[in-house]
Amino acid sequence: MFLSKSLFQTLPKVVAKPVRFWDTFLLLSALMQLFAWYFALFLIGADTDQGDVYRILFVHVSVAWCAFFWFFASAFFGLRVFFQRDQQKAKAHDFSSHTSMEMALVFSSLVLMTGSFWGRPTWGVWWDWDPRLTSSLVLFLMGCGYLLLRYFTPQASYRIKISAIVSIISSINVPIVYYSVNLWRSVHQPQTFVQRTHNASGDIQLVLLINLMATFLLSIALYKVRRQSISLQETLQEFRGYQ
Amino acid sequence: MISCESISIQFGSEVVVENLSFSLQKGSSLALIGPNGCGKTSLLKILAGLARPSHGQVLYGTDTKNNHENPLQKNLSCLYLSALPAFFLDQSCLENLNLYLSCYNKTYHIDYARELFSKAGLSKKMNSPVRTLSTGQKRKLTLICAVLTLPDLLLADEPSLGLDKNGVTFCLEIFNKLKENNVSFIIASHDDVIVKWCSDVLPLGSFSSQTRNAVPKKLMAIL
Amino acid sequence: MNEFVVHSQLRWWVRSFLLVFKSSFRSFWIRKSFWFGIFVFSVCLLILFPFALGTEFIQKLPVQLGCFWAIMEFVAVVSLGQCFYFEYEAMMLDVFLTSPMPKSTLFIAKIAFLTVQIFSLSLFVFLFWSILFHVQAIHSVTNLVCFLLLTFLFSVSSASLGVVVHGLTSRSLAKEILHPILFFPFQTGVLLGVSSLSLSCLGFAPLSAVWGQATWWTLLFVYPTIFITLAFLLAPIFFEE
Amino acid sequence: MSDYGNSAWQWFVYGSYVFVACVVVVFAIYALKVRNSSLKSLLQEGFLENKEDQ
Repeated sequence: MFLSKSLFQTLPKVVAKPVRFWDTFLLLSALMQLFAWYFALFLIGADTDQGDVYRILFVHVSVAWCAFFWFFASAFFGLRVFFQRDQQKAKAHDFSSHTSMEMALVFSSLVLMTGSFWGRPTWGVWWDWDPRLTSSLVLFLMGCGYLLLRYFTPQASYRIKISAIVSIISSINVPIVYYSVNLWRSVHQPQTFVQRTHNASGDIQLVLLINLMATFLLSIALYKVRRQSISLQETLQEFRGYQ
Repeated sequence: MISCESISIQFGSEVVVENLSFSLQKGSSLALIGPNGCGKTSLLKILAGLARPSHGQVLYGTDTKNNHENPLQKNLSCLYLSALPAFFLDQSCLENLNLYLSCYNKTYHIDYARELFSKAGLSKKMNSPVRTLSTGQKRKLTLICAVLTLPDLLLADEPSLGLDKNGVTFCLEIFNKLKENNVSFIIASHDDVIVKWCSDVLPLGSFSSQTRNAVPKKLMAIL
Repeated sequence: MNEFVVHSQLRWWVRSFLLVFKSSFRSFWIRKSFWFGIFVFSVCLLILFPFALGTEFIQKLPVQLGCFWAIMEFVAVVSLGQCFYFEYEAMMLDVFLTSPMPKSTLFIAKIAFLTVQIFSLSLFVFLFWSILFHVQAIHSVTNLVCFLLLTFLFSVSSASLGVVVHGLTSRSLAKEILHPILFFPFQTGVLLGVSSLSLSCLGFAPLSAVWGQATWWTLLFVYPTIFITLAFLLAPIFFEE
Repeated sequence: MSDYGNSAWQWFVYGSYVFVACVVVVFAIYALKVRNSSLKSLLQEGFLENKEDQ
């Protein structure tokens, strides 16, 4: 789809088929996401106490779920890199771990942005030390640490192992941070800010579910396309001798 | 003593050594020769357990029955003399010697060490920091450490680098003394004297194959 | 593994642990200026915070404790900077790794050595901090013991985390940038625990702190054990070529 | 719940949706560009011939 026709013809079948399939999947999930956003923005009524600002909830929560999912997916692939005897498969799992960490990074930056966009009108402050927001900030920092470590290790065989280790340790650290920030907040500032909409009525939950599904499918499509680009790029560099 | 099965060393996609297999009996010595960049040092590092080959495995062990991949399990003590002598530069020669020996859980008699130092011409420098030694003298100090630790396997990378005339004779003398104690050697060297001294020779130049220039079908499927 | 082999293996492990511990102490003792340099750096930080925050603002206990833990964090990162420095400089790592010593002793001994170094530094920082910041909260021995236990736990967890991070980045470039970036996010849990515990330890204890204390202590004990076992398990991988 | 300046809510709501859309689109375009360029150079340098698997 996004590939020039001439280039597409010369590709071997094994590579051409997934490229075409995931391009179409990307388009379809993008359309579905647009539809879900349209649904969230215009088709359901305003909230009783927050007015129309609460609509950011749909995009914020769905992006947050994707961020945490891809983060733990990176740790999962990191584990598989360790238990894989075959060199080629270990390299493939390393590509997946790298891609899912990049996805986690992109989505956690989105969580931070939409979180502050939502905090400004409702609580009058750009940033709030809410356990969820703080742990996604720490997640973002660990993602940057992971990518920098990968970027600064030229040796492929060593890079694969330590990236797997860093992704596993970071996934251990996120619950610790969430738990300790939760505890820390209860000591310092008792909950002054209003909790999120607990009394979510039926149609809000339905729209939220649709949004979650749409964003998740979009992230899967993005993951696969990015996974192809990373594996092709690293194979190319390996065969050019950059290791 | 040590045997490798179809070892291959790869720098990125360039295969430097392709399925090399050899085994070394106790007490024998092997010289690795070949042009620069044919993987002598990386092979030595793999045999020392510092690095891992991209394919194949290295087995340590007196008899082939209970071979182990890791030298430690067979408590086989192997000493790796790298191209650059490794010492704490601020500590004196004796302290470094003690450190080497305590790593290998060996003790030594001070007179024997003094005699070795005087033979190597370092008797004045015994208590001065290693920083004041020249490269040749540092090389002799590594040889003295080797002869005092008496490892089962000695891996030496260019042992005669930077040694003058009587330095080389001192090095051969040390090697002969080690050979009497049934120590096996693997030496990477360009010095003909050392290569002639070793019992057999392994030219590494012939094992490198031209680079694979196509992505294997299996890898493409995973892309 | 009959009993004799296990016993001798254990003795051999402890012997090589002491060997690496002594050797890092000896190379540290020869370059004592490293320790003194870090101490002077911490005194500079001790001056920096009052100048930045204003002297009347640092009378309040939470601010004083915050400054102390921030200074300790930087002292930990700087003293961890030269964690394998002597071995790298002298290329002695290859000798340690090829010798029949178990590889994990190298890292566990380094953790122990760095804990002692960070803890000794924290004692001096604590002394000057209580003088410069007019800290009145340390009025009973139990306060003092609790506070020192907290600094010890902080030193153990930062040392173990630092050694794991150094092992991971042993083959990478730009280590100076990578170490703080990988160190601080993993340290957040400990920092939160230590700061809120020291707050409730020294008397400024709101009601819910008592409940919080038990969980913080478990976090502070669990955290170093995680990273020490990680250093133990990952030892063969760390310095591989 | 006082009125938090709800009059300007459109900025924040539409802003966040547009921001998320832009970031996702930029990331997709970047990934696709990298993939296509590396595919093209892999082909040019002859790494993807249908040779038998070595």
